[in-house]
Amino acid sequence: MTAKLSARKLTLIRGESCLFQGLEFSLSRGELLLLEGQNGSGKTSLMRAIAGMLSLESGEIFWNDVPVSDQRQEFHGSLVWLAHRTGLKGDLTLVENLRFEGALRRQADVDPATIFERLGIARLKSLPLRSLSAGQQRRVALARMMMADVPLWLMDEPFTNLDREGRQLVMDLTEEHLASGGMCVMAAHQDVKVDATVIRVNLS
Amino acid sequence: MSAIKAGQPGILAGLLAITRRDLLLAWKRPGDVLNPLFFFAMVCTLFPLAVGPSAEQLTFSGPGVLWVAALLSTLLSLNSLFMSDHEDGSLDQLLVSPQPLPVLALGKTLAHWLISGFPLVLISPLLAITYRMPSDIMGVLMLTLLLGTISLSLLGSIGAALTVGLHRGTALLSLLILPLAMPVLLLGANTVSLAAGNDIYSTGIWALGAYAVGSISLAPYATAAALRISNE
Amino acid sequence: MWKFFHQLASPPHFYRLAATLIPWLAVPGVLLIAYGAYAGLFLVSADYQQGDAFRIIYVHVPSAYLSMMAYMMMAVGGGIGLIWRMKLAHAVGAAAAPLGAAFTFLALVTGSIWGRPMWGTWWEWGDPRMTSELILLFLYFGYMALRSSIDDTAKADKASAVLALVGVVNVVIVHFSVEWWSSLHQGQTVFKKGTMDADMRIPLFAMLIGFSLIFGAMLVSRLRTEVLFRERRTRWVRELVLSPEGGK
Amino acid sequence: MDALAMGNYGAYVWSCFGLTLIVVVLSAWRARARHKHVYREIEVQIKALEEHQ
Repeated sequence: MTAKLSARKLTLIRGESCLFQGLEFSLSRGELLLLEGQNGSGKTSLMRAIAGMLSLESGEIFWNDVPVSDQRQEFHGSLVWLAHRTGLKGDLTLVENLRFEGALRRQADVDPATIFERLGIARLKSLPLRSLSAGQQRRVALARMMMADVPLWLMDEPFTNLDREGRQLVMDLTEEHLASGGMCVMAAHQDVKVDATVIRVNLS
Repeated sequence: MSAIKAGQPGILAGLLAITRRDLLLAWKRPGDVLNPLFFFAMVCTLFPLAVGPSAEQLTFSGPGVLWVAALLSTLLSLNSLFMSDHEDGSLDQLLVSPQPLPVLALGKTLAHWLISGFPLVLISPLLAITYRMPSDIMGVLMLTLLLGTISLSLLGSIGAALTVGLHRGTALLSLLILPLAMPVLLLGANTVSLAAGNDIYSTGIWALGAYAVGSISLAPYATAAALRISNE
Repeated sequence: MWKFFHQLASPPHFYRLAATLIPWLAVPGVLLIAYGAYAGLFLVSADYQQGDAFRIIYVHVPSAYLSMMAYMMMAVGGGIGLIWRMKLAHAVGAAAAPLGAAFTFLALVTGSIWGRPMWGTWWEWGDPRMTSELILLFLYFGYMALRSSIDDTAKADKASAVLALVGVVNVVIVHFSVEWWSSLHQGQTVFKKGTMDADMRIPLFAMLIGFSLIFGAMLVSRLRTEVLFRERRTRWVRELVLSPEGGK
Repeated sequence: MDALAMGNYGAYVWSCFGLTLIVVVLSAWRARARHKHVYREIEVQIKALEEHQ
């Protein structure tokens, strides 16, 4: 079974304005869906709609050709979401935060230490997150994403708060994930150079 | 097609994980735990100051005052149930987690009860003594408060979920939850009064127990639905 | 049949239908109430226990009945709205709440006025129905407060629907717990059921039906306003407003 | 006159009926007024938009 994320005739209305109408896309393993558009064009809303947190005016999102609304839990078990806000607890340490995540979602069979090492956060392990910089917190969120054993990565503006090295790291990680048969949906307003099939959706 | 792939943590693991996380968070901020307790004690102190120290009157109104104070202090602490999760984006993460949302809501409410309702049950005999309530009804008092605060936390979690992210949340939460909580107050306080008057009080205990069971099995679904709506 | 409902749920159809429906509800309603009030006040002979004060039931009972009906409608409307995503059903809740609160208020005040000569007090906590009715009023306040504090209509609809559904379960529990509570404190007996003569009952039925019809007329009228407001950006409203005959 | 006095209960009965009448009429009037208000608001908005174009 090849995993696949597709959307048919999505229309989303927020408040008074129609963000998009009749939007369609289809994403298979190894492909990157890049959402482009200015701020406020509905990238985050589309991401939230894919994650099942916004109700669509009309249309349907499919995971493996089954509507997501019929299999919400299975679908959520196949994705991890790197949101604008990290969604990590500032009072807890890196390890405590990630241990909690591990109890919710299936974890990949990798040693966390190597991931921390690669992200450059290994030495921050026992500090509460609120004492970390915004960039370091972002890296913790990346660690959570890498540790989950899921095919679909939803990444909302993954480059914010990261330096050039960090941005390159995100692109490398994305590339590796795609190469190993994963899928990515990414919202970004900067150009993304990734060696993979890129499907572009412009929301402006 | 298997519903959930092998290796996916089970429901119980999710429930325990979120309960543990919230307890850990409370441990790191003990003020959040102590405030409702102080509030409870203070409301109980206000009453004798207002109506005078007559022993007769205090014994008579003790159950009612303790119960009203317990209700108000639970309400006070409920406001923060989902607030910090909403602010730092954790709520979003919970909503997209593969664990069923009602289970997570139940886990959060359980943690909330353990840090606000349960200590209140434990210190209630101390306050009851100051009200000169007979010592043989302490058991009934604690049992009704135990069952009642569970129900109140669960009911309140629905209100907290409905008002999360709203500006006027606190006042609104009280307005939504107080009428819903009235049966619990009525059952609890009157059962203790009956016990104090050496009447048969088992009906009240059974009713409170039924209410608690009912709210454990139904309230998490309403809370989950409300969370999805509020977080759209 | 299904087609009829489908058309009813379509906003422009409903808007047009509602305008013709209102007088058909209101006129018979007013006539029935006029008859019921006249008969209740003058034709029916006084009750042998309560004297003429019993005539208050001709306004109290219909108000109390509608106060509960309106809450049921909010809950059912909310449930339908949540399950089948029918927007008109959500609008029913928005339209019914203020009306329900008004009738609950009436039931409380008329009950209290009745209680003054009967019990010698304006308010009797021992009466389970009065207490339940008071809690019902608070439930209405909560519902309306929640609705008005959420700006997004779709979100307000769904949140208040959840509250109405939780509340309707609670109303039942309130009823039984208050009954138990008042039995502990030897509550006063209220309007006894089944002791009415037929000639006393007929005006009461007329009042009940008349009140329901008037309530229906007001509900449809409020619903029409809700529909118009919610659809204000649509083409049919634009055409309606710009058309030479306009709308009322 | 006796019919209006209703024993000693006249004041209670009449105030109930009167109050009910007032509340029902007020509710009906408010429903109508709200409709007019909403309609006018929408009308002004739409016509302003129309002239603008």
